[in-house]
Amino acid sequence: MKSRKKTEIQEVIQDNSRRSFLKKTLTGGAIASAASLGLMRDVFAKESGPIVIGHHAELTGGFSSWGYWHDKCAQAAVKVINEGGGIAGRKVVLETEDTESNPAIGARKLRSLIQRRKASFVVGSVHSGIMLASIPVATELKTPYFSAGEATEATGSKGTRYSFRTGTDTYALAAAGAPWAVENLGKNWTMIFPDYAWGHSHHAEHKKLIESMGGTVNDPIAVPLGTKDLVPYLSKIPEQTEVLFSVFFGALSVAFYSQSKSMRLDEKMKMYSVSGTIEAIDPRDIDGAAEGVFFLENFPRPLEYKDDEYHKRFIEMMNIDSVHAEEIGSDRIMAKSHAWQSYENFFALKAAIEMSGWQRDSDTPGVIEALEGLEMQNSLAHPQGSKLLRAEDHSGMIDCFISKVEDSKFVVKKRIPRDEMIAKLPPRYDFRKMSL
Amino acid sequence: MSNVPLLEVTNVNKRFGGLKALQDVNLSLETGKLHAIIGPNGAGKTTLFNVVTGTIPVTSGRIKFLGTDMTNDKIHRISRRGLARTLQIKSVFANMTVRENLWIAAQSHHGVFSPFKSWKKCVRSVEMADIICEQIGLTSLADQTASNLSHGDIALLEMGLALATEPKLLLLDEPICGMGPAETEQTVIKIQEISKSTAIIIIEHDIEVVFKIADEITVMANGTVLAKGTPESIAANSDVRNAYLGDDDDD
Amino acid sequence: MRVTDTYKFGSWLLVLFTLTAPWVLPLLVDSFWVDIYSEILIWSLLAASVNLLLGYVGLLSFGQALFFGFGMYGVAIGVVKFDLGFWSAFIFGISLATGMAAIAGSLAVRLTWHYFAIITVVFSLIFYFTALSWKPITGGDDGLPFTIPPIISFGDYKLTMTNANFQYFFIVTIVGACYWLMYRVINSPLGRAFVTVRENDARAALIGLNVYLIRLTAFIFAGFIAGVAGALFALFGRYASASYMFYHVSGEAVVWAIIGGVGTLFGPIVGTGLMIVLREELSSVWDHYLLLVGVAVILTVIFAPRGIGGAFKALAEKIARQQFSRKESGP
Amino acid sequence: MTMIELRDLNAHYGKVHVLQGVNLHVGHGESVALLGRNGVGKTTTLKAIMGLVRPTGGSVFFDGREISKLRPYQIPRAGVGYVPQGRGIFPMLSVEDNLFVGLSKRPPQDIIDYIFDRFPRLRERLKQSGGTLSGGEQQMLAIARCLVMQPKLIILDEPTEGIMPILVKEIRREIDAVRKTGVSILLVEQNIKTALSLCSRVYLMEKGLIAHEASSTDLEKDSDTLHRFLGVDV
Amino acid sequence: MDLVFALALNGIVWGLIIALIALGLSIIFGLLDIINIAHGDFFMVGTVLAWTVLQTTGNYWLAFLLVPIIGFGLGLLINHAVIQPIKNAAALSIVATFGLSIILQESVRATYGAAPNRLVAPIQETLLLFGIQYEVYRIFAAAIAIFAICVFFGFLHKTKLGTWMRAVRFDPEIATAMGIPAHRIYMVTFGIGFAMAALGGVVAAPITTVDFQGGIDILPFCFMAVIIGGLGNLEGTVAAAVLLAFVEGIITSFTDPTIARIGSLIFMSAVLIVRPHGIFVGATR
Repeated sequence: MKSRKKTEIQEVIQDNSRRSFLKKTLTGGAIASAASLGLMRDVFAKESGPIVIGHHAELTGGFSSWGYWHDKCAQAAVKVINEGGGIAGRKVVLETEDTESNPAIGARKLRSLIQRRKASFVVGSVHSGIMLASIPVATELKTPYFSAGEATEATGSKGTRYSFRTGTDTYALAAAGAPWAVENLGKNWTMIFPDYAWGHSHHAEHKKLIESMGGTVNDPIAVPLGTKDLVPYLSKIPEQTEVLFSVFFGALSVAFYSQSKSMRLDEKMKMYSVSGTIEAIDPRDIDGAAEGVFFLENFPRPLEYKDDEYHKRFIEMMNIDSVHAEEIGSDRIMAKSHAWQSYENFFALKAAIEMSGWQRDSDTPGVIEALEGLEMQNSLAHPQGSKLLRAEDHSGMIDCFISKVEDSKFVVKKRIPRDEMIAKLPPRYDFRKMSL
Repeated sequence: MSNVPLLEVTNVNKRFGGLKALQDVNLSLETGKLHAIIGPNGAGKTTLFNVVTGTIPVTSGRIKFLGTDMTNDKIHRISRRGLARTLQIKSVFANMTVRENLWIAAQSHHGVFSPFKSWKKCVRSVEMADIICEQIGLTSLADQTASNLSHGDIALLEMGLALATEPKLLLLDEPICGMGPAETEQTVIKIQEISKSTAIIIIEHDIEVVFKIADEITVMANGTVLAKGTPESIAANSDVRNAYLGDDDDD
Repeated sequence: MRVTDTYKFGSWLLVLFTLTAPWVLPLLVDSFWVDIYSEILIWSLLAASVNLLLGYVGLLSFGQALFFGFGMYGVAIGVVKFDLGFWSAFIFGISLATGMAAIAGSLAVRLTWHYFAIITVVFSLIFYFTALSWKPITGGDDGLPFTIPPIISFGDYKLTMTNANFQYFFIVTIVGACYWLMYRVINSPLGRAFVTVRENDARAALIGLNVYLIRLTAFIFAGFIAGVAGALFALFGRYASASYMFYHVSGEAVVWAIIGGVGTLFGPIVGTGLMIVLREELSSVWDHYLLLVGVAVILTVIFAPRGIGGAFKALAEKIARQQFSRKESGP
Repeated sequence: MTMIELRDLNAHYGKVHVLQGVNLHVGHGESVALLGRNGVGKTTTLKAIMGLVRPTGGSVFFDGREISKLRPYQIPRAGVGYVPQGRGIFPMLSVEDNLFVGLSKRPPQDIIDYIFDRFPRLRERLKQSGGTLSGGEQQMLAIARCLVMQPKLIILDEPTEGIMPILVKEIRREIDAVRKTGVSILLVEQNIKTALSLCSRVYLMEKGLIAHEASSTDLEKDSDTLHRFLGVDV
Repeated sequence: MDLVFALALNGIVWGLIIALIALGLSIIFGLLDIINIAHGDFFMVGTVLAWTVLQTTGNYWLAFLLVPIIGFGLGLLINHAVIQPIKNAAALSIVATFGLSIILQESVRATYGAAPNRLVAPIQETLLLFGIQYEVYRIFAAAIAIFAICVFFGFLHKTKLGTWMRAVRFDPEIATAMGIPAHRIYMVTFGIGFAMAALGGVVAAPITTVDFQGGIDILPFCFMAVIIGGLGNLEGTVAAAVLLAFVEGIITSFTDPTIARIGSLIFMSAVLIVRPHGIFVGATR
């Protein structure tokens, strides 16, 4: 089955290269045969006018408290790029579509971004379900798509040559955090997570690692997304659990912390989680419910744990304070561990476009080749830090941090440098085998 | 054939909760006659029609039509056996034309499960609809929507619907209810005409009409059959006078 | 102009537009509208399935999304799990939906009125929740994305729906075939029987119609049409998701059908088209355009319960009658 | 002056013209019967008086006041009592609740006493639910329910329909007693005997119109007319 | 075993809250013959109003008083604008209330925002019950629900207005002919229906989330209670809500809650087909 699919993809791709060959040799004829003035206008516009980059963001719906920051980051990035002369001298136009935090709508909106808004590249969704529904669309429309969701499939079994991710996936997060957590927090784990790709993906990756280190993983507890009341699920957590690993987001996350606190679970076991659970949430707002919880982060919340010029400038751009990452003048907390991708990915694209000499959509394969293995240095373009976009599986290798909430502040307990990550997580896929 | 009764109702009971709507009703009606059922309101006349046509199930007892047992058969099955009825509260297919009303009634016995044929090509039923239209005198209104008809015309169409199914027995439930004298007269003539070819049982309040047209009268009261006989014998029956025409000797 | 002429003219205009849309639309707006129009055509089938039940047999189904979802999942599961080709997956999806309609219908059409509406919602909810929790098969909340198999392949040569024009005409052909089928059925004795049952089910039984069987047939037919819509939409979006089985989707279809006008063949296209164009145009201008949709629904129900199609029909008939009576009274 | 007067009253059910200009009146203290075959519009006439069917033309004057302009619930409050066909008892309400259902507060004690003197059986069953009463008792309750509102006119729609013959006499007696207190009565009846014995004047209705008017004594002798409009022999 | 008890208890608490909301749905159906698809959103509006009261006054207890009153007022308004005009086309009530549902959700999204919020319960204590720490507020919530349900039944059976509501429900025409202002009864009923759902929102807000889509998941459950209890059978609705939640709670203790939910839905369809008047038919009628 696998092999058949691969050959299909190859055939589709060959088909395409034939077409682009035709286009190159018989430009005039090909355009004439398009028989549509509109089409011709588009073709010329792309060669000299601005470069359109789409942003596929969760402006409304369940992820809107994250989407707000992704949107803000994307706008900041485009502003910085255009103030610096654009990409290869061409202005960047940002087109944003709201996915409404719904996979079905998200896939539709991606089509709209590429076909209607004429985006040549898309910086994508942080919602795993939307990301997975979008990758086949982006691949079919031959448009590079940067996702920010954490489900490992995007750079794994369901990834393609057109999908990229500079941030961490569940595979990376497990590799980064689990060894430390098993060693320092306990060996008997129970995982509780929402019943969709992101949660299951975390469970699968963590289980593998923990068991390989001699830990025990109890039956997982998957919570349906519409759940209102967590009591039935929390009361199922086995007594012997030493580490309660949770993955939630938004309201359910707050519900989880306040509920487990009121059921005194935190007195019986250590609570460990990933940044997604506390993204956009201020520990001060939830009455100490997150106190003492360990989080694996991509980007430390307070400035002091990555105290450099670029981080400082980034914070200024985002208009947030340097301890709680709270927006000045509002009570929004920045989704800091994820939103940076919607900022940095524009710069990654800029670098790749300029390297490959991209002119029009038919040159996109060059950009993809340039993105594969792209090294990014800690700079204003990459305030999160230096990173590598690994050539084989298109995933970002970055520094990670383990923080503990103490006194409603995030205190970094351990930094996991990216070199350590690269060593620990060998690529499992090589998309370069798929031709362009 | 002649020795098989047209409709044979044996020991039929119908209870609605505690109310005994029909109590041990026994009726045997022969073919070729115009039967009438009379009785005061609440005597169980319409309930009897309802159980005969399968609209409501009987509590106990048997109903035979032309010798075949059809107790508690499905309504449409009973209709296809050749038993048609009209309703006391006139009900036709309001948003269809007169012709369509009659067409579907005719077609319903020839099968409607032919999804690819145009309905206008079902010639037999189209012709039947025209014939009935003529018979009930609504030809000039054939293409009018039924909801635009007058009360009397609806009553006629109601009868047409029953006729279009080419019944062997026609049950008429107060067919002239709400009609003026002229309409009543016409309708009565029509009923008499029909009765020449089709057996009819009629429920009617209008005693005069009943006595004029019926060959045989059944009197019902309180869910039971009080008397059955020729108009003359019924008129002479003092029980009937008491039950139906009012308690004569009060105060 | 007579009523039938108006209809004919309108229908021809619609057909002409549909056949030339891939070239006309990019000139007028942009090429994405070709996709939107495809979407309108597909969704109009779901509205048409509501219309078949509500407009022709008088049953308000609030669960047509169930069959849409079955058509959708049939295609996606066929491609992903059973490795089916294009046509087999398409047919598999439609058969699944029709089969489900037969099962659900045999139970549901025993009820009428509010009870029928409720049981159709309940059925759709049962499978909505099943689809959500049966992750290995349905992908749960994430849905089931898939790569579309080629429609025809001769050795190296492959024709797939990735070709935009081909995709469009494939959709037009299937949707057109469905409308042709509905037209034939509605004008057949069966279609007349549908209307008869709608008008007065008690009377229909008394003239010898098997009301249960007629309702069931209509239900299965409507399920088939909804299934085709679902299967097409799966192919169009390369994606299947439980969220399309939720009762909100059924509700939207009812709204489209009612705004377009139930009991008219092309009402659903008009209603669906209007509401989707409204969504496309307004959603980018005003975030809360749904408020307008809600208001439009309520106003339609209050003031024009027969919808745009019904209002148009009434108007055309009125004009025709006036002309007719003028002719009558003329010299 | 008349108690109630219907002037050219029209009503439609959908497109069907059920009342085509009904004119009738009932004088103070007078009792009048409205007779006719099934389906000629008698009940509709009563419902139109009560505002339950919206007249499409004409007007109803009650005690000098045009009540066809009032909201339907204000009509009984203005003094028109109504005993509907089939009695209209609320079966799940207690007899007591049924009795006082139309009043916002309990009526004066003398009225209550009067009612219970007339209908002693109701007092015994005060806490029972209305549905447990027999048909005749329900009819009594329906009349009593009307009387507690101290109406000036009582409209009765087939009060003896479907009632055991023994009780019919009793009901007839009660209506007669009400009549003797000076309350006007408008009665729709199938039972001609009852109608003629209770009422002094009779209207005969046909096809949405009043076709004939006569005093009871005249009508009793006029078997032709009875025949023509009612199809009955007496 | 403890887990079974704990979840059964939790089920009863939810059942009582649902009963309160479903009761509103049931009286609206019983009296107005309207299938109110927007009822879940009435509940949601209640949660949002509760949140708003807490934000503006800082006192959650005030919400228990204010929100039902505001809900009643909104009910009157909606009845006037939407329900009365479609009273003669009850078949379309589902569609009209679906439109209403869209309007309510979108209005809340436009004003309150799309992000869900979580309220902190006004009572923070917990009790050790069946091996888990159980929030005292939930017990309190159940008590409030019982209280409100009792008050409602008291109102229905002991007051004139309640008698009128029962009379109009049985036969609006005769009720009118007895001098009962039926249209006002409709108005009040709809108001009470909304108020009950809104009160359910206040009660449930601290144990669930406050979200513009918060009514969507509640609605099917309310319908289940109303159907299984018998459309329009008020006592049946309460019994069915509690029973269902109780059984779901128990099933949840040993299997997936979604399976428990699917089980309830299948049970509900069986009830609809076999006993469309509910399983408690005969209790009141």
